[in-house]
Amino acid sequence: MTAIEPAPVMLPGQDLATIDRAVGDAVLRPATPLWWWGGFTIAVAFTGLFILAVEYLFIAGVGIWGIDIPVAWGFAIANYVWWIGIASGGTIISALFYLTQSEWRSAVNRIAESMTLFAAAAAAIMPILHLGRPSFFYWLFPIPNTMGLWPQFKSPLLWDFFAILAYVTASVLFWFLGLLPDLAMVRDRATTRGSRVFYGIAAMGWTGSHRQWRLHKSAYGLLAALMAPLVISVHSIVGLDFSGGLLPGWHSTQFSPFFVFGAVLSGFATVLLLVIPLRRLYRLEAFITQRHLDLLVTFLLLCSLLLAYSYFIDALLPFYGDDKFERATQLHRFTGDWAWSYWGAWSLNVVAPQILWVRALRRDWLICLIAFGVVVGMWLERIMLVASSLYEDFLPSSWGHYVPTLWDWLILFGSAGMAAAGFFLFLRYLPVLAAYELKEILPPPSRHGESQG
Amino acid sequence: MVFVIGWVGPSTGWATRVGYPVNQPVPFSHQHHVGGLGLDCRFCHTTVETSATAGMPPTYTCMTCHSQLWTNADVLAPVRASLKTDQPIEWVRVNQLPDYVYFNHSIHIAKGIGCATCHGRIDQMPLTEKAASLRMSWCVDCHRDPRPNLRPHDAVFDMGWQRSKDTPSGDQLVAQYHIKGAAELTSCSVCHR
Amino acid sequence: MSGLAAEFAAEAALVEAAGRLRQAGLRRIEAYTPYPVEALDDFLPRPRAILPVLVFAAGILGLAGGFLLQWYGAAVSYPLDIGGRPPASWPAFIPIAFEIAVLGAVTAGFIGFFALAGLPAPYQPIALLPGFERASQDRFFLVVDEADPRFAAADVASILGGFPCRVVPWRP
Amino acid sequence: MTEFGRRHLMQLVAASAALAGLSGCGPSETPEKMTPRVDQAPGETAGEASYVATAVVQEGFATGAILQHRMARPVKLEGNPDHPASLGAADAPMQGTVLDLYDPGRSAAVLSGGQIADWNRLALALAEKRRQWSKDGGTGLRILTGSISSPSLAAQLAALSQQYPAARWHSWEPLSRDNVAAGARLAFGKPVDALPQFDKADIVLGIESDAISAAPGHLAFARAFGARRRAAETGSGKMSRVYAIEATPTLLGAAADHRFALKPAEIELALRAIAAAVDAGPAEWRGSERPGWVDAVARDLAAHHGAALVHAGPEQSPAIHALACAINAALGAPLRHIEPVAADAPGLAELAAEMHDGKVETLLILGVNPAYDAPADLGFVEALKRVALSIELATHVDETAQLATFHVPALHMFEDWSDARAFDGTATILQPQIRPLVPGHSAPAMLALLAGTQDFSARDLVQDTWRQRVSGDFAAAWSGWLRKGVVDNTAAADAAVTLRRDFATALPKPAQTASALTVLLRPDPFLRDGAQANNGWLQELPRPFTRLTWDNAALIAPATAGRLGIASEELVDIARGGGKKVRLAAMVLPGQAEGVVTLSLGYGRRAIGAVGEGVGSDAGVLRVSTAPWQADDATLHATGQTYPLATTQQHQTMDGRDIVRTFSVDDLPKAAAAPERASLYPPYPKGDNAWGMAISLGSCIGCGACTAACQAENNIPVVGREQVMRGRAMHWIRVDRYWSDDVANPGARFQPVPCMHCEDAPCEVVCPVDATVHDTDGLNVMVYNRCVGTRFCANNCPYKVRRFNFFGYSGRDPRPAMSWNPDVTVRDRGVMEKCTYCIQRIRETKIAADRDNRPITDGEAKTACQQACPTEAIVFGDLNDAESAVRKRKASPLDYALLEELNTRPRTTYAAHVRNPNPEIKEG
Repeated sequence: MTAIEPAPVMLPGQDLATIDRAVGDAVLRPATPLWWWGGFTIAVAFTGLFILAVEYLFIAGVGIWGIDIPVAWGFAIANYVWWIGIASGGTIISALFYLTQSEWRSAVNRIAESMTLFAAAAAAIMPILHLGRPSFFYWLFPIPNTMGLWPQFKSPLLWDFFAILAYVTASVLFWFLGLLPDLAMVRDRATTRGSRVFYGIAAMGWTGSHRQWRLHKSAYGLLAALMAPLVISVHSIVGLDFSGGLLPGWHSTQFSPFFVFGAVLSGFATVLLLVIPLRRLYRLEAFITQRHLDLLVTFLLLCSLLLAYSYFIDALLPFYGDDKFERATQLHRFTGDWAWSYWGAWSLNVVAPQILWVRALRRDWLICLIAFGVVVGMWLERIMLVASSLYEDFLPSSWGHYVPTLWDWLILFGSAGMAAAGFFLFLRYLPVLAAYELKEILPPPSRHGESQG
Repeated sequence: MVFVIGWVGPSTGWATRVGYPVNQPVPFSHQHHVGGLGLDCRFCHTTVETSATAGMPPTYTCMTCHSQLWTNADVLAPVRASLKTDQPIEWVRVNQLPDYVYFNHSIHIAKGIGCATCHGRIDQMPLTEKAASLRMSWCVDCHRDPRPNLRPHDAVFDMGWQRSKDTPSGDQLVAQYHIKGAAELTSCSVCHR
Repeated sequence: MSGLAAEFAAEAALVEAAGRLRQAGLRRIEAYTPYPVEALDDFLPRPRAILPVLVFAAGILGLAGGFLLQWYGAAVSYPLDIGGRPPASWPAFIPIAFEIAVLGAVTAGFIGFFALAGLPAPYQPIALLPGFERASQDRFFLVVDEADPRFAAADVASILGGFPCRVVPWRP
Repeated sequence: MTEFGRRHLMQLVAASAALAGLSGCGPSETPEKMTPRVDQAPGETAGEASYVATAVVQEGFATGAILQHRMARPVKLEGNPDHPASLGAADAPMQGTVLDLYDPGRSAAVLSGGQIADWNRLALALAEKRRQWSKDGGTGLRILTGSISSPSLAAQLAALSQQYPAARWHSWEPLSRDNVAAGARLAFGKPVDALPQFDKADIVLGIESDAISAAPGHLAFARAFGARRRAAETGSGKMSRVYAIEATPTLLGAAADHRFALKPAEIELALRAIAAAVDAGPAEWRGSERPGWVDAVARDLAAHHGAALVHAGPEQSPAIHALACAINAALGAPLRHIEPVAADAPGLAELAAEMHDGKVETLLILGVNPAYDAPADLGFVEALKRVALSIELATHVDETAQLATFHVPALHMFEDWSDARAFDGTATILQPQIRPLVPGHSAPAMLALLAGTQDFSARDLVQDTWRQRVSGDFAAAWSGWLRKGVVDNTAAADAAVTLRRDFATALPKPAQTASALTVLLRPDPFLRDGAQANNGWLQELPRPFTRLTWDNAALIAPATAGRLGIASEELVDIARGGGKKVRLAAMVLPGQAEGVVTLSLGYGRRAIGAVGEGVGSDAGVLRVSTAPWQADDATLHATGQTYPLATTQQHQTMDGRDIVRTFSVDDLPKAAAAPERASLYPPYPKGDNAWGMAISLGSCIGCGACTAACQAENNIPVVGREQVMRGRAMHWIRVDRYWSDDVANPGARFQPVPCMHCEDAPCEVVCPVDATVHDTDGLNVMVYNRCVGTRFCANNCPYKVRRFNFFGYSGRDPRPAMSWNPDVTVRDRGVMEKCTYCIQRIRETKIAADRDNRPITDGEAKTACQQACPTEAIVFGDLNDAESAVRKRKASPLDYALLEELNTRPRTTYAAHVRNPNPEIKEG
């Protein structure tokens, strides 16, 4: 761990009531803060753009994008991998650190999981948009049909389809399970009839009886234990989407771990990017303390180094082996059309974060900046992997170029807007911290409400 | 129950149009011409043994008889009009395959598949209707194991033909016709190009 | 159930009280707390943990089903020559089988939880207990069922009287 | 409540699945109609193809063709194996004629002054004229046609000149071979056509020769040429050695073992030196400072007396042709000399002069377009204004149509009776393939109108012309000619030629033009003179060397470009002297001679139709009647602007990769038992046939006929310039062109790349929906209707042969529905497609064979590319058949699989390129 004498996970002076006030009232307060409206409006605007772009895509076809032969994959795939990567970071925080029983997790897991949810949703749309004939995407389901045909189970794309299916479903269930007791808390604090009904239904009649708690703990533990391997598998399979192919620069045995490292890195970065402003806006400094930031930063650095290792191996192996195509592709990555994306990934994902080793520099704004850099850098890495292997492969005669169009960019930013809009709704209408878990980690003496009287 | 609709629905007659007679410019009755008069299929569908398509009779074929019979029946007005104006009669397709499916009549006839196997008891249809779903799964069923549907050559055009104990067995016919194995017959390229 | 309910302000007292009631031989006790209190496990009735079994079973089922599905589809129902690869190549079936297994297990865990916890059930009689809305926030409730053979209102009341809590008889 | 909750959830899940099941499975939309004929047409079977012989006439010469008909409409043109000019092959422009037939841009109405006019107005006007001509013998009547080899048309013209002695017939062929005739006159004192016999030629010297690319009979020449280039590979006979001297790349130059890029002026000097060396000219011709190779080449030629020949392209000066004749004479070259096939007539210059002088009152323009392609100095457009009544017959409302008094829509050559002769004189009867699609008229009909013939019938005309030429049963002979597509023994007899004694002295002194920049004006490989500019197939067919589509460019040698500081895609202005300038993009092309810029004719059409108008720029404005092929006093100015060119190949060399293998004929690889490649996968149960293809790189000349044939056969849509630039061309078989790394004098290597039909296909494994799989014949089949468009297969194809419908290209394609091949699915938006080895032809053959329980004979199933290939470089067949041609080809030690280290086990393999260099020559 980084800290010499670790900052506390929760600042002193908290008790059950203060937690409820901090978490519950944020949801129930009648007035919606201005910053929320501002952010939400922008997000919705971008969602509008997204819908527009998708409409036109369905009308005109994928030809509106920059893709061509040889670069038949473009933004849609890069966005997909990018989003799913961001999502998995959230799951790691909530699931993996639950299993390791890290107390600090309790303050950030709800934010992380929700982020996961909307990122995964954004990711899940991309492959469908990517299809030449999106209306037939359901042919990937192994359902009985009038053609008597089945999907092709040996295709990495189909593996991926099942992975994303499992992952999105599981994430929703896991998220809701954790939300349940807090929904009950909000229900019981609710004053207006509307919110009573809404949260009443949402809480599904949770009473907090010891029996329920026991079941809840066991169920939550089991799901967490399943989510952890699931998220690893999902991104490993995403890696196989590429290494399943024989293209130089794709056909690599290390892609699965490589992709997971990157995924977790982008996940941590995104969580930081969300947590730092939120603790201010929601006055959550007491619960999300410097300790959390330190830990998140530490993991960010860890992943960044792991990724550096992958980048290094990826760049080294072609020259270690004797595959001339691999070598050529690697050189294209260094110097070709898309070299900027390659070096961008290096500098934003590997070089820049290292600044944060200096604890003195861990200012919120700098952390945010670097985290944002990582998020961008990871997207660069994805598009680099997609484009730079495709536009120059085996036969020089069929080498080509890849120039994204306006519609490519609209899809990218639009999807971000859509995910953001969802996240804003979560911020407004659902408890942003796992209140019951915070109560659990209160020091025993302060595990009480206001004294009676 | 929605599952049931989702999965059974496509196979219902409503979806496949099996058993739904189609309105034609001339209410031509196979029942009368085939069942009643005992015309052979090939009298009108002349290319069924040689070509991919069975062939639709030109107006002249109708007129071989109807220049003598029912010369002023109202139902035949379109036929006479066709001859007069030299405009073809536009029949409505009953057994419609998608454009990306390439069905060849001649090979099925050559390999001993009876007309009735796919077109049903045409000789009992006052108005022609679809007799089989023509779904891919339906085609593939027979391509996997054609034996139950194989007939001796002389029975191919026989509407009412039934297997009897002295008909050669499916396996014998497969051998006789040199019919290829399921793997080859269920290759995509057999029907799709 | 109905009987005596006690409302505590702090976890410690609740746990202690539960302990005393248990000593007094009372079995049918239920606690309502804003967060899981593991200490209560020793004093309160413990249902047998079938959820893990359920989840495990579902997982295995998913795994087997996944393999079966793929094997049947690729090798039995419509075997096709895919790039010269054998139709039933089990290594290629692993990822999907695994995903189906996990999906099955997670869903089973989720549904299993609600089923065993008797949820969703919007009507909870206990919620009628005055002040119970704080059970999910900063109050701790202990309810002793009068159906308990050892239940005697006076004794229970006296035991609970020894703690900083508000005791109320409770009928739904 | 809770119950509802659960059930509701279930229903949501179910509903989505249900939708999945339902969608697209309801009752089919509007049912199709079936329209049988009223009366059955003879010899027509619904659902089966029928084949009718005819010929395609290009620049006056006939090439035999067979049209594949579906329900009595032609959908595909194939070469006629019985025709000497085709031998079964068909070049791209020929195949394009089918698309021309269906061109929606065809003119369909008589026009006068741009307005739709009544045919009777024209008829009356001519009736008036006829009365006058019958008095004055046709004074002021002029007829302008292209080069004509049609006996019946010639007869008609002869009859007309009988009727109107004062009338004159002129002929104008923008791509004339006048220089060839002039050269022959210089050498032999009379014009003759010389037909090279490459099958007998051990040594070939091409002077910017078009013998295998465009000359009349080039398909036949290419066949013989290719056979000799393949000799080493088949082990049959001796491989020929080819030299090329040229200023701009030609296909023969690309195939040459030694290629020397010289400026036009230097070419004549070199040839004089060679002539002298082989005793075909005075010794002083040898010149003092000549490159070393000249003597070596001369020695090689001389050493192969009777088996060495020289062939020069039609754009070369008469002097060069004369020299070629002399050298050939000296070498006893394997040539056939025959009387000129095309009828001779005064040219356009004389006509223009008369028009300027106002001597022309009535001008009938038949199927030529001088307003577009007449040399600038003739001022034809102004001259035409001085003609009282000008009538133009053309298939499109072209540049001339807009100036002529009357424009008459012409019938396509497949729409009426006619006849024409091939390069060797062999005649063919052109029979109508389809009832006219537009209310048009034919050239004979127009001439008949002049003559005042009542109820004229082209059929009668042609029959009458030929009736005199047969003794005995004409009807039988006639039907025989029609069936065969050839009129028996009409080939021209040999013409005896002797070299003029005064030949050497009569030869004009070589022009000593020391110009910094010479502009060559050359026909476009596919558009030729631009008459087919409205043809999307030809516009989008990549040019052999530039891989350029939808544009012409100023082709400049790297060195010259460097000197002038010009880069590719930079717009330049090129002018002749002070004359009109043409603006077009520069393109740096290896193989160009230093200081030489080549421009393609046939572009910049101002009027022809939506497809062709404004494509490229009209280099024709630089032509003058005295020097139609070349401008020595040319100037070039960079404009500083750039203009993107739609090329289909971005990278021009092999980067040292093992792609096109090349061997010298002296050290060929030894036949070695190829080790069976190891594979983890168990062998698959295979069907009766195992289809495979072998492509001989040694005999591929890069003409692009295969690509054109594939496009026509497989309903491949035209995507347009903008989409080609975005890397979305749809051709299923592309011809890659690599420059060998020798920068100084690079050789071009052509490599046709169709789908390899890999046995362990990488594309199939990654498809999630079984849309591309193997069938039991080992074909890698693409099931369009199953494709959802993930495009992973395209990524994973190492050969990049897969094409994707990024838009609904087929829907955008202007060609009418009736012109598509009904045997091939027209692909929809969002699906992948690729070469299928012409699965439709394979299935047709298999079904036919299976129907009568017989095995398939070798060559029964031909792919379209194989069928069209002039050099038989492509061979396709059943690998299970030990006797099949493809098996024999693959047995050659030169046979190799592209990228075989990937172990994809392609069914398509290549025979390495073999060169036969002259050890005495180092350079070139």
